[in-house]
Amino acid sequence: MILNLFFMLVIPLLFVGIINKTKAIWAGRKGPSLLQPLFTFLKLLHKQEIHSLSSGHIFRWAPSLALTAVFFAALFVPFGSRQACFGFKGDFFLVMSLLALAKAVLVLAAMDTGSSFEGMGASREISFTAFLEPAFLLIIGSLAYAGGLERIGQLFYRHTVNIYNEWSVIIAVMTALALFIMLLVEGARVPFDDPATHLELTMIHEVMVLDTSGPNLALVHYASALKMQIYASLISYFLIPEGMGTLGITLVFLLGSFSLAVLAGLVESLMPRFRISRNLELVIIPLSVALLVLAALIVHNMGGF
Amino acid sequence: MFELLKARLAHGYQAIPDPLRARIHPSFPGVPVFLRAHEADFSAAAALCPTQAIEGFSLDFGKCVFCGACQRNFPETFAFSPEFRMASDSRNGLVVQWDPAKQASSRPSVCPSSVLQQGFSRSFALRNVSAAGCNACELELGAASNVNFDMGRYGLEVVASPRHADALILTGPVSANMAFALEETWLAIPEPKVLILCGACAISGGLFAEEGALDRSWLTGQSAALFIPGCPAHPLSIIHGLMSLLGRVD
Amino acid sequence: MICCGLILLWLTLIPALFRRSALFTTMLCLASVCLAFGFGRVLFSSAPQICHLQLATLPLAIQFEVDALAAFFGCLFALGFPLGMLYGHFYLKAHPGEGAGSHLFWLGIMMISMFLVLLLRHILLFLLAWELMSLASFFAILFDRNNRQTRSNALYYFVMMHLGAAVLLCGFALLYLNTGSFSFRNLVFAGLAKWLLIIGFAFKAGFFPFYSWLPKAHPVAPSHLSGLMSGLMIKTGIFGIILVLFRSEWQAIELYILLAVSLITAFNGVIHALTETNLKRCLAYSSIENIGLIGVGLCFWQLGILFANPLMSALGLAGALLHTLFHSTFKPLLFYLSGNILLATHSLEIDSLGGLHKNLNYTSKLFLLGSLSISALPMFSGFISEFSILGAILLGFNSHSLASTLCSVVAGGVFAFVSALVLIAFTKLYSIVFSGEARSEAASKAKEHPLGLLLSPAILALLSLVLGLFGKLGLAFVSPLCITLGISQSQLVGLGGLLRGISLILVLLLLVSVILFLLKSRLVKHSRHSTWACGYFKGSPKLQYTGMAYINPLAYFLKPLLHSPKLHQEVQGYFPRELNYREELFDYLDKGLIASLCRWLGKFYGLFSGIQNGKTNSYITYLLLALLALLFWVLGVPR
Amino acid sequence: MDHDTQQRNPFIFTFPEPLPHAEFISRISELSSSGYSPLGFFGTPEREILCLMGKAQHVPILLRTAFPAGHCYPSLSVTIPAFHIFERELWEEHGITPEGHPWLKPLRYPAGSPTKMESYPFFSSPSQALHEVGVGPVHAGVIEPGHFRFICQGESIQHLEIQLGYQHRGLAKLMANGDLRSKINLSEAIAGDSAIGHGLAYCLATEALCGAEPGSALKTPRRLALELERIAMHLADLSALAGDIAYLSGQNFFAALRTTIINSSLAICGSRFGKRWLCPGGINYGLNKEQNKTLRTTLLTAEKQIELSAKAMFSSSGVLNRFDSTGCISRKTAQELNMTGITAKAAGLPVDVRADFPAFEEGIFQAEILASGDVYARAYLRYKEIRQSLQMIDFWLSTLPDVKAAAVPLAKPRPNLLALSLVEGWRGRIAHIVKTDQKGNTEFYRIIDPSLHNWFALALAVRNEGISDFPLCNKSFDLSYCGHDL
Repeated sequence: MILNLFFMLVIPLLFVGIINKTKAIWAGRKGPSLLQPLFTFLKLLHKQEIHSLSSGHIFRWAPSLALTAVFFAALFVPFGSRQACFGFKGDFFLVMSLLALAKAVLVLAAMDTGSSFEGMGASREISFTAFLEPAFLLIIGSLAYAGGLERIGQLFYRHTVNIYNEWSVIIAVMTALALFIMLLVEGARVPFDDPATHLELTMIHEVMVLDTSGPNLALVHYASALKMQIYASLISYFLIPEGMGTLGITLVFLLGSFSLAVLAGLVESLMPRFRISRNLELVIIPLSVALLVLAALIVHNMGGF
Repeated sequence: MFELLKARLAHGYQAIPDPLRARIHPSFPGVPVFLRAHEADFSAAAALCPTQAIEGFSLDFGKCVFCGACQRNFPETFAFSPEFRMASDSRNGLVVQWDPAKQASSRPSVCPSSVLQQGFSRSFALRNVSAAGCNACELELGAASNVNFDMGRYGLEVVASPRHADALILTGPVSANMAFALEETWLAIPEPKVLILCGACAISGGLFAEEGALDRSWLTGQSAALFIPGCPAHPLSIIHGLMSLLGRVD
Repeated sequence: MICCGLILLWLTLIPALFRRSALFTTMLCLASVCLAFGFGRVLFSSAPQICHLQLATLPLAIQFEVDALAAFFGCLFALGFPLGMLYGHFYLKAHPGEGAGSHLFWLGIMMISMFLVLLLRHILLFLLAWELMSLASFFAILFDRNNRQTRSNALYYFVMMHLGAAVLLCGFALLYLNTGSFSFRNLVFAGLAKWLLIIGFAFKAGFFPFYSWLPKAHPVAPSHLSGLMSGLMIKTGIFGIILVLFRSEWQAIELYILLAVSLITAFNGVIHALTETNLKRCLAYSSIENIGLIGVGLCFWQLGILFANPLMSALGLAGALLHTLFHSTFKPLLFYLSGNILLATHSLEIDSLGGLHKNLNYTSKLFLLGSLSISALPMFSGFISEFSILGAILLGFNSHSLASTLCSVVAGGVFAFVSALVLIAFTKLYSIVFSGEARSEAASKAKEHPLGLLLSPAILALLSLVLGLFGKLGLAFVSPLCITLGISQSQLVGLGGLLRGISLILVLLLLVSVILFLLKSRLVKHSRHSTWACGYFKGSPKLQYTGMAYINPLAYFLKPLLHSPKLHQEVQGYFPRELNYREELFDYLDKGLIASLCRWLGKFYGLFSGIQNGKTNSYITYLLLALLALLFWVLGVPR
Repeated sequence: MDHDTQQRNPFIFTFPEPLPHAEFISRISELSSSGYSPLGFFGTPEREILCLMGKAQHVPILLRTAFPAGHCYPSLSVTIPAFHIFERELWEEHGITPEGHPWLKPLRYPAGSPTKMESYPFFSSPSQALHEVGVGPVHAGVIEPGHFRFICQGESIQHLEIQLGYQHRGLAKLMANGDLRSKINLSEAIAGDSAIGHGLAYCLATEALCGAEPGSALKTPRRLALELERIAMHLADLSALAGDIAYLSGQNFFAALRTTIINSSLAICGSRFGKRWLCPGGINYGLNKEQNKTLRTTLLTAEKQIELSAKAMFSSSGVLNRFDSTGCISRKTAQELNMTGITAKAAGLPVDVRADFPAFEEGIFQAEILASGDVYARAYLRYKEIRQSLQMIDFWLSTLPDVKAAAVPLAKPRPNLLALSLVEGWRGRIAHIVKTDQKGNTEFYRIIDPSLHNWFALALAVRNEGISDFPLCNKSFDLSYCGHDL
């Protein structure tokens, strides 16, 4: 429990730091320190806020609610210990909806400023959900299909990758792939979005918060980092064989998360981003992968092959 | 993919090890130095100077465009030391005086800003406003965050939105048509914030000082926290100036 | 109790005739209180109550049967009517239409008939009440009767309802032929009859091929009426469907068909809600989508029974009923508020609104609550029901027949897709209508309304917030009905525990976020300045995203499913003169199928127009022919 | 052409007789129908309209007429779109109305102009479904100011209109008053990113007027400086293009390469932009043997790395996906709008001052061109030009003796002459037009930056593109704001 909370507070910003460091190394520069996102976060807390004259109340409270929603979603996901803080059978829908809630209020806040930039970002960001939510549900579905409807943490933790059982491998590999793509999309990373770009017209997540300033901005940054980390932990819990000690779990979890960060960094280093018009088509990939997994499992269970 | 790897290997590690203590090519015109107080040379140079930077025994390198005319014509009086640490926190700090006592000329200096308390030293976000700059300073400011100078390593970054910024770094001699946008941008930056002038044009109007198409009225009302001279200001000067503003230069 | 309630309801017609709206409303409230109590008692004592009513004039004894099912919906209506009328009272004041005179009367009739539909178990009387309901609502819709659009749409509604009624009639007729009894209190529907009945009720509920009347009727109806209709009246359809489902045997394949229809309904509804540009029509389509979700829940209820999976059926039914309950809170809410917007700006085209959160402060806040609830976000009511339905779906993943697994998978995918699209649709709706700056003169001049027009929306919003935070309450309301419909207590208890846990977490969430917000606003200084516009001089309302633009990335995918004639003129040459872009996304069913159907019918009847040619001799010829035919027939009959 | 006209770039003209306005117009039309394109078209303080028509390998033709009666005349742009920007200029500066001009809007809002910037008459659409996006003048990146007003349908651009003038510094006026020979610093500040290009154009014009002729020993370093600038800025553009599509490798590789190139320019003249390298009459900084050697080795090593990086970038499918057939410009458009430089050459229009109006006699130059006219073409053409320039420089360095800083002394400019100097800057054709009065003082100084013609083409290139591809298209043009606004 304590461990979970601790990691929830520490890891997400570090995760972003590692991604940036990886990019810097590929670029052949020194690059910002691993803790740079943390420094920026702290600095933003020292700033004042400016609220747009066109905006109403939503703009003011949205970031707090968004962060809290993501945070509570994260409470259902194990961060380094065997159990998540909360959990009940079928809690994934709550997690899913909490993430949706966070996204929805941020989108509403963006639209609240009445600027076409924010509108652009909001419409791009919200469009992703249409395909990510079914994908997430089907991933959970396939895991539930394999191992029974369980707590979300358990679903992933319970699924031990047994190399002698090709089905478990199939699930693990493909589901991990799907989740990793979702991580890139939800975290607004290349190739779907470019957090480093300085062009309003091409941004997605950044342009949504173009008007957000000071602590509000800090909260949004942290929320999006935490959201990314949720996916990262889910993936890394695949690698944890059952019956491992808490220490081992923690180690594997940290290792998994950080290597995912490095992986994300490498993707950003090697890939240019897609055209925005193509983005949605490619966001369907996780959905189709999830469907594939499910199909494979069903066929298998029905005694096919 | 294979070409990419080959290119990456050839690319190697490009970042300058320590931008604050880097050595720069001797031909770089940095802080002006008087070798002697020679009446005739000074007056002749004053006549040559395209921006009237030289008057009396002083050279205002907030005005100087580093054309090198004085140096070329009077090499035994004027010299430009290859010294890029030339930013100052006061306008007067940019005026090199002849000090009869030491028989040498003064040096600019920056003391850490009081506006920016803790928290800013490790993370500092800039919002550039190019107001009729000739795009040289803009390019150099961009270069400051490129792979070689890499000011990102210190947590200095240029951000897209003024809402995310801590400082407005102005380049160019504020044309009348840009005056509104400049002020608007300044108002869009949340407190605490500082104003930084980068390049001779921004500091003094440079070559365009007396042109009617400019409107520097807003600027005169403001008190800038940092002046980075140069035409254009060298990336190293920019980085060093910012770092000393943040109190991270010992 | 119920009887006196009904009698009071009858009495309300008197003030209605004399256009005494206030008196009408108060009496209605009284009546509803009685009815609510009566139905509540029945519901929670869960002992069916039967009261005979012997009328000398009629040869048959009118029999009111109040079982749990009727009681449940009775309670919904008894709660919904007074709120609707409370709003309607002030709405009529603010917006007097030509039809105001008879309007109240027809409203009264409509309400009575809706109760009767619930109570009557005698085929003929039931059909009578059903017919009365359609008729009354038709006349009530004809409020702005001078408006041509209103007339044609109302007529469309009337026709559709009668198609439905016809199918229903056939169904009941078949039933009568099979059983020989006019009462369907406790007989099992079977064979073709049950399908006919399902279809008949589907017309009212607005299931897939039969929904096209909603998006026509709602926009032209006065807002309180459209609220009542889509909040409550279509629920009579659900009532009927539950009745049929409960009273008949179902094969798996039949249920799969129903499931498919429900999913299509939901999906089709939401994509139109997403692309609609008219506020009320958008809400109408979202009603269709909600009906679809309820249908899904019901299907899984039956599937659960079929596969002997009690938890699945429990979650399915509870989910469906909860959604029925919630939908009749937030949908009227949204319709009433759209009425407020209409009154304030005289427009429902969302791309011409905007920035209303300044002028219509309370309306905007309530609308926000409504939108969040309908988007099934945690802390708001929609979430609870969808949670339960989705639980049922997921249980289906692990069932043992391939077919049901596949169905559940498809259902799950579509369900998630639909709920995501709803989220998009309603964020769009709120932010285009209320956020940013006004896009039109009218929108910028809008004035907030008196308390009256905000009262019942406020109550409904509060209701849906409370129900969302404390799902247990909703469950407590539906569980008696669940039990009478054959759900075991234990399952419900389990669900209840779950909901209690969830509401605990949600309340915690709310607290934390509020604390965080207060802390921040206490500690952080803030100033206000115009939105960052890249330092350009002044913003123009044109510099804002439009609804069409907001959904543009998705519209690209949905285009194939929509009927979208491009009315588009691109810029020409180096120095263009003009640029006009209009894009409307129509409903294939409406603009495609039904329109062409009408054309064909027109053609068909056209064939006979020659018969009536106004010549006397030709009429005499017809007569002779008829007589001859008769003669032959008579002779032809064997002795 | 009379004998007093210098036959070679920089060109010197004595004033021809002013034509009647009608004939002036008709001459222009027939010239442009015979393949001439306008090099300059503007009003003078002497209340005359001058027009310079140029054609490859031909001596440009100077036409002259008095301001039309009633300050209005039938617009040329209706038939010859190439004139639309010039006529807007004329309208704004001298209030002469070209009747029927399809796009008569303020250009750069000079000091004291009656029109207000905030009330620019944007093209707009009544349709409710369309929204507008206004970007600038303060852009998200570190870029010069300009305002872009898009009319979009969702993500796709229906129309773009560009409002400039924010950079207006009254530079042309400053160039005109005072001694012509002391304007080198100012000319380098016309567009800091092409200091050499504009500086050289200024030097050529001035020397021509002063009748001075720097020896060929001084010419080669100048050409070298020009090509060095071309290489550096093309590398900067390739880097920025890669950056716009988040192609980290290309972005950093090319940025590093640019640094090495401009640092070698710093090693010579002390400025990374080659400022203060040139001076009217010669050069301020020489190139001795070991400077020559170091520069040569630097460029050779750079060349290898450029090869590698470019290969990697232009073979990456992701990059090609973004570049290919984005922001297309047809050859026809390029010709009709009198486009110059990379953008025109990438559309298959072989316009290059180095080939058409050679200022330096030795050597035959062949301009690189590509046909497709999209972002890919503009990017790849930059790479090809870099290679070309590198080869030229290498050749010159190999033959170059030890060059000392030197300058021929400049006499006072000769009176009553008009000088036209053309330089192929890295952006395209730079034209400087200077006129001296009876006393040999500057009467007016016109600067025509390639951007002046090409900005409008950018607006056309992005029609019906995704709005998120605009920055990419913009960067692939990489036009100068201050060069346009002056």
